[in-house]
Amino acid sequence: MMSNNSEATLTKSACQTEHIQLAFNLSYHRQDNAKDSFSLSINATVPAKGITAIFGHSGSGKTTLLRCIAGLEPSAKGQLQIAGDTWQDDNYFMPTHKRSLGYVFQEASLFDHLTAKGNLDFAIKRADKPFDQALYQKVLMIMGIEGLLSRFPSQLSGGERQRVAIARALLIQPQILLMDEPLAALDLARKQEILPYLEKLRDNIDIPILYVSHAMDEVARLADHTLMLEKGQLIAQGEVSQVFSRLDLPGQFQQDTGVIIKAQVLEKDEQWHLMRVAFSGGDLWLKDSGETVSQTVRVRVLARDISLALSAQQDSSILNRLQASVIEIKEDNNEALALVRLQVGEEFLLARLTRRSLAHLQITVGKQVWAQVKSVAIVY
Amino acid sequence: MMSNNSEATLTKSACQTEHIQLAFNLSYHRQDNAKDSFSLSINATVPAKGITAIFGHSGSGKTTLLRCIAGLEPSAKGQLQIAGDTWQDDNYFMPTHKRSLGYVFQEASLFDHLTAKGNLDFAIKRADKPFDQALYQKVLMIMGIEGLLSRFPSQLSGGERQRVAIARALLIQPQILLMDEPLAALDLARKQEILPYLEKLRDNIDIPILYVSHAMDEVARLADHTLMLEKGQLIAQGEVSQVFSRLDLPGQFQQDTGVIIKAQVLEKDEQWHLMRVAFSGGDLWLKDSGETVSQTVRVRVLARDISLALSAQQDSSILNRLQASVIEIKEDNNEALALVRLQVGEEFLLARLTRRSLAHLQITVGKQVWAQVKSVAIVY
Amino acid sequence: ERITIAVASNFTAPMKSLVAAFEQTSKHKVRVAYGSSGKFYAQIKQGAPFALFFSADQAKVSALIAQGLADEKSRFTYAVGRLVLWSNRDNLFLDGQHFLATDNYNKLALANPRLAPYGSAALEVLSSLGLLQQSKAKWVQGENIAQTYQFIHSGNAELGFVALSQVMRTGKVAHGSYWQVPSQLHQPIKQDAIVLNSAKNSAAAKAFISFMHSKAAKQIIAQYGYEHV
Amino acid sequence: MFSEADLSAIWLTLKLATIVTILLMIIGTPIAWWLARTHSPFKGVISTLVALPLVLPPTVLGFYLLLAMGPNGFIGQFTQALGLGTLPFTFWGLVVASIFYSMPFVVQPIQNAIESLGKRPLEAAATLRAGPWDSFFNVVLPLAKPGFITAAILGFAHTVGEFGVILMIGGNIPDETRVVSVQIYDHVEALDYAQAHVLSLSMIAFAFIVLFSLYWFQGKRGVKVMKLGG
Amino acid sequence: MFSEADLSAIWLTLKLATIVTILLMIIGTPIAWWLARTHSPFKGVISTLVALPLVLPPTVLGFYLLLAMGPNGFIGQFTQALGLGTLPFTFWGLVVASIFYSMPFVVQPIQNAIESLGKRPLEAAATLRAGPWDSFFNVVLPLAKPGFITAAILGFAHTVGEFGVILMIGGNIPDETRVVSVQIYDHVEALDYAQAHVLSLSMIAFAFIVLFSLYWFQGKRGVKVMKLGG
Ligand SMILES: Nc1ncnc2c1ncn2[C@@H]1O[C@H](COP(=O)(O)OP(=O)(O)OP(=O)(O)O)[C@@H](O)[C@H]1O
Ligand SMILES: Nc1ncnc2c1ncn2[C@@H]1O[C@H](COP(=O)(O)OP(=O)(O)OP(=O)(O)O)[C@@H](O)[C@H]1O
Ligand code: MOO
Ligand SMILES: [Mg+2]
Ligand SMILES: [Mg+2]
Repeated sequence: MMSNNSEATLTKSACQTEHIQLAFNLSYHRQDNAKDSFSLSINATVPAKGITAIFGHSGSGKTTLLRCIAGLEPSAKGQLQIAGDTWQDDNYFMPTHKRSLGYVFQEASLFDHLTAKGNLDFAIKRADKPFDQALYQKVLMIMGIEGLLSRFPSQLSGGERQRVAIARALLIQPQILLMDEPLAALDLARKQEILPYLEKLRDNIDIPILYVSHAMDEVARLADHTLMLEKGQLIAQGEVSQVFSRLDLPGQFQQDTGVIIKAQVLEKDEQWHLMRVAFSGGDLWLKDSGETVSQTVRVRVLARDISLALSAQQDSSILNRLQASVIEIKEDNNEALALVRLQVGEEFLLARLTRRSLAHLQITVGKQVWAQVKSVAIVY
Repeated sequence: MMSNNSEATLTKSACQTEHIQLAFNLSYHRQDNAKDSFSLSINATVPAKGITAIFGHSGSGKTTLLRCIAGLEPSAKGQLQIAGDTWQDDNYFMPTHKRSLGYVFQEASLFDHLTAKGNLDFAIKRADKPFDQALYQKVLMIMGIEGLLSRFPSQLSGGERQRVAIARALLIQPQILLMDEPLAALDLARKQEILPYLEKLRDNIDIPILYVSHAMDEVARLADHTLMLEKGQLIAQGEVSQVFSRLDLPGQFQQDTGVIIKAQVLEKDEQWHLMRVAFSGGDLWLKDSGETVSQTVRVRVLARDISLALSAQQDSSILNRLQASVIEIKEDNNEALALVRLQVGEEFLLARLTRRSLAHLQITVGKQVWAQVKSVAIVY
Repeated sequence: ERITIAVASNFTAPMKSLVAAFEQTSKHKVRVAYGSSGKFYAQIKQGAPFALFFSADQAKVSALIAQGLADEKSRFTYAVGRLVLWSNRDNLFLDGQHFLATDNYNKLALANPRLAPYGSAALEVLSSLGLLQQSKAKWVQGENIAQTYQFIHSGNAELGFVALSQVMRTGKVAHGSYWQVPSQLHQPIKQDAIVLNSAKNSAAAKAFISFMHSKAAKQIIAQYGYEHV
Repeated sequence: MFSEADLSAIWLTLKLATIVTILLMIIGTPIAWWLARTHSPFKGVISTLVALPLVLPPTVLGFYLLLAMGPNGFIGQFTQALGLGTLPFTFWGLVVASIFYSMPFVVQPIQNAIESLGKRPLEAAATLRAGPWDSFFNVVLPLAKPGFITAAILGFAHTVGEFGVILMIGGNIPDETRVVSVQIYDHVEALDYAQAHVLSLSMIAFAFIVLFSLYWFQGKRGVKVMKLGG
Repeated sequence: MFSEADLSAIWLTLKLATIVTILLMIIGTPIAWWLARTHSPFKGVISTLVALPLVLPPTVLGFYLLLAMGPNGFIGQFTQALGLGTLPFTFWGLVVASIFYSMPFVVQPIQNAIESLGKRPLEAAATLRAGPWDSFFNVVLPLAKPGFITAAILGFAHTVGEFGVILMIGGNIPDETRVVSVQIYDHVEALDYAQAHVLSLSMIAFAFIVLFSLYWFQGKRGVKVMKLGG
């Protein structure tokens, strides 16, 4: 766990406005081919706290957007206000090195002439806040790079390089973190060590993180807010739970469609290492991951993990059953499937079912059903 | 679909032995720090056909192994026989450019002085087989790079670069493909376009593919065989279905534990776009993805997608229920969970349940249960 | 007082002895810059800080006078060069005129006639002997007389016209074959010196010039193979 | 404007510089390649030897080359043994001397350019079935192009501007060894400043045009992307 | 072994080459930087002007510098207006002339090295709060080190080996402008070959030691990894 000390250090105490305003216009034209051009045009407001996920197809402009925010695209016209500071507007362009940000590039960006340690020290020396030994140790440990400090980048594996780069961006102790697919090169086990740390960051310091990822599970776990890009345009934005429970999203994220629900820990079952959480729609059992009673947690329920039943079954291994009413049915992109939006209490769930099952169970809008959720399917 | 034409071109007709023998020893020592060293020591036989997945933590030696096979680590001592040809032994070292292989590097490797098209042409000119227009068009389409051909690498996004690199490796039409996390930089939608193509490759040409990935779903979907590395050593190898149905695997792949089952298409339900496939354990309904009746398919069943019930429930949206008997129960790494190994016909399934459910349903070894599988959870 | 003087490079060796001798008896100091006369002309025009100029010929001195950079009255001839036909190889020839006529050699070295007085003297000799056209194909030209000497000394040119001062050591020609060119075959190679305007009133310059006219100086000059007037 | 002698000198200079540049690229490239890639303990010594001519004043270098290439020098003995006679006072003598003289200016930029490529492009080329020559011409050459161009410019220019060495071993033979630099020098020494100016200005103009078109061309070829905000 | 005049020439040469190299690095680096990064239409012209001195024979360059720095030349007018007098025949005249003369040898390697870095390291540095100077000294300089070292070697060596320009501008004045190259030339002219050999050999030995230790040091500093099979 991060020491209180380092958390304190990372906490920005100055009062600040609540949002990041960003509005950018940028075009790439190729001289020799007028048709082959890309333009980014984004106008968005994201919370100046927590993690904002940036989604989109390959080539949709995610990296370009982060570069604009970092001031690395000087030809981008636009406005940018971060927590009350103006970084860019029609008349002003703050150079990158004056912007208090940490950037994890999509591709290798370590300095080849410095060892891993040299790269970290580069950040520490220029950090916005004084060196914090506890933070340093913590970051090294989480990233699992203590043993690599004396190596040069050419002596590191792909994932090791990326971990050093993440550590470097953290040690600059910035006001905003821009992360371009930071975990893409990492294996699941390593991801599962780093993700909780990013969660801690999100929860304990009030700097915003813009996080490009195409791994839905990362995003669902980490992000509060999301921007979805398509061909340089914003096609959706908002709270993660809202955006992902919309049925009209582009098909790209089908497999991962689901909702995020905030709930409160009610009780812990020491014997089975489970805990029960409550939200307006009822209770859910999930793995006990160390939270304390009455703490608020976020649980993710994937559409594919929900099955519907007309009665409450007792002799199944499925622990969680919620009473729900069907409020919307939408044909899925796949012609065999349908998405069903359910109301449980004040929250919504999404369920993906075969159309045959829908027909078989005669599920229609307004019908009362039991939503069965495999507890193991709840991510967090 | 790939035209028959190009499939034929890719088919290697020469007779060949069935396996790839590889045995490598390599050490990196750092002069200034004797303790900080890495050594790879691998001795394995993998089929000279189909996809072999290479797994392991970041820094476990996956990239180093591929480099040894490609002849890019001249200091590696070892033996290497690919389909009857000796590429390396104690007395002989075939230089990389004589080895008929395609390599997708983990990091950017496009030639900066050539456009995307120039990069592809580089491969085409030197390909082991004559240019095949149909293959070319096919590869461009699958990788979605038709519109990018005139751009230089610096004008491409991260994912776009990777797609061009994959296309380039395919167009060399090699005897073996080495792919180092080829899809890590791609979003799900793009992955889902490329994966079926790789499957086609696997099924239609008899060249082996060594595929480094940490995405379990990719591997489960694609690979027949797997090598698992840990600190430069081989810790497990074998058929994917065997390796992954073992309960004693390191914890790293928990979330994705599951089995792969070969089954045959029995009937198609045109109305609901479903199809029924049969294997020794029974029938399963799944999305119709265009296969023809009596074709053999591979279905993946994740442990997390299986719930157990003591009776066959009829009013649930879960389509698939298989009668199974419990043959092994193992506590999972997570203390709330357990893994159950089930026999269905001659195949095995894995189910991950909470320990409480196990106790509640009084599931013990030998007990007969119903395994409920959400049809939508079947990957392929 | 210390003065700096410019001296044609063919006169380097004798000038070193002359300055040494001068400084033994005088309280004045002389710094010497050696170089080609053409370069010194250009430099003096650009205000080079030289008190005296010892040219390799008379032309540059005349040009300086014409430019008003020196006083005609101070002009004097400090040495007259002697031309020899010389080869690095012993017993190649005794009678140079005859040997030249045989055309039995690979290269004939001479100083560039446009630049060096020894070169134009060599040209005169060849034309007096009627060998100008015949020998032309075998010429190699040095930019100055020292370079011409190197061509021959290194054996790259079998023979050539150099200054007597170059092949003479302590009054005798040290080695190789040589033929002293009869002086009627060319105009005398007069090397003139002049006081530059900037040193008109320099005591050191006056002292050095009067030393140059002294017997001791003339003896040194003669030792190095120059005639004096 | 130009005398016949001037024209002949100009022609000779261009011929010399062109031949020397071509030979330098052919000889210098493998040396640079070796120096860029080797871990041999001799690397330091070879680097030093290549760079050494730099430090010697051209006239001194020329002086020693005159001795070495003369009938008693070791190069002279060698060329005589080959039945080529001796090199001084011949065009090919100038070529050989210029190669020594300008070698460091060619080797160093190429070496740096190759070193800065890293090994990735070569590895990628090898996996694409490109053998060493193929990789060299189709990957290394184009990627390290600025280095090669700099090498060629420095080599060519240095040869055109060469003077001391040529003076020493050329013998100022019209049509054979009297290059422009010597010709200008002669004009200056002979106080024929007008003719010197004409020749120098032409040389500057020529150099300007050549260099400028080269840089311009290089600029054109590079990837140009217009970026426009808005 | 060395006469007093020799020693004075050696000292003068080292002083000149050191000062010139330092100034060249200071002046050449920003020019190289600008040339490497700019998209300005003047890039071609400036590149050409920088490279131009290359093509001129040193004595010719020296001749024109002499005219320009003389009392009626434009540089001369300028220095006189500043009350500095004229530069020819002074040590600082040599410095100025050598800077013109050796500039291309410094600018080109640095420019190439910077160009081949690409923009990523600079972008990364900027996101790590490194301003332009900071980036330059802590990122560009170490990463482009081989280019800077080559530039310094070529600049230093070229100045040590310089002869024609110095002879023209300097006027061969003992202790003031008579550097080693001129001193050797004088020995040769005076037919004092023995002394010329001594001085030349020392110069070669010195150059060898300096270059060798430089290359050796450079090799040491580089990342060395032992790879052992087995
Ligand atoms: N040149 C080198 N010198 C020293 N150690 C090296 C060198 N190259 C790689 N290593 C080390 O060897 C180990 C294996 O590296 P490798 O690149 O094969 O890992 P990997 O399994 O591909 O990891 P990743 O998933 O992060 O890409 C790592 O610990 C790495 O630090
Ligand atoms: N310098 C450039 N010139 C022209 N086009 C460019 C340039 N840089 C990027 N592009 C184009 O702009 C688009 C957006 O690129 P960007 O890198 O932002 O994509 P991305 O969303 O980050 O994709 P990925 O997930 O593949 O990294 C792409 O189509 C790319 O080809
Ligand atoms: O001293 Mo001269 O003028 O070079 O022969
Ligand atoms: Mg990107
Ligand atoms: Mg790797």
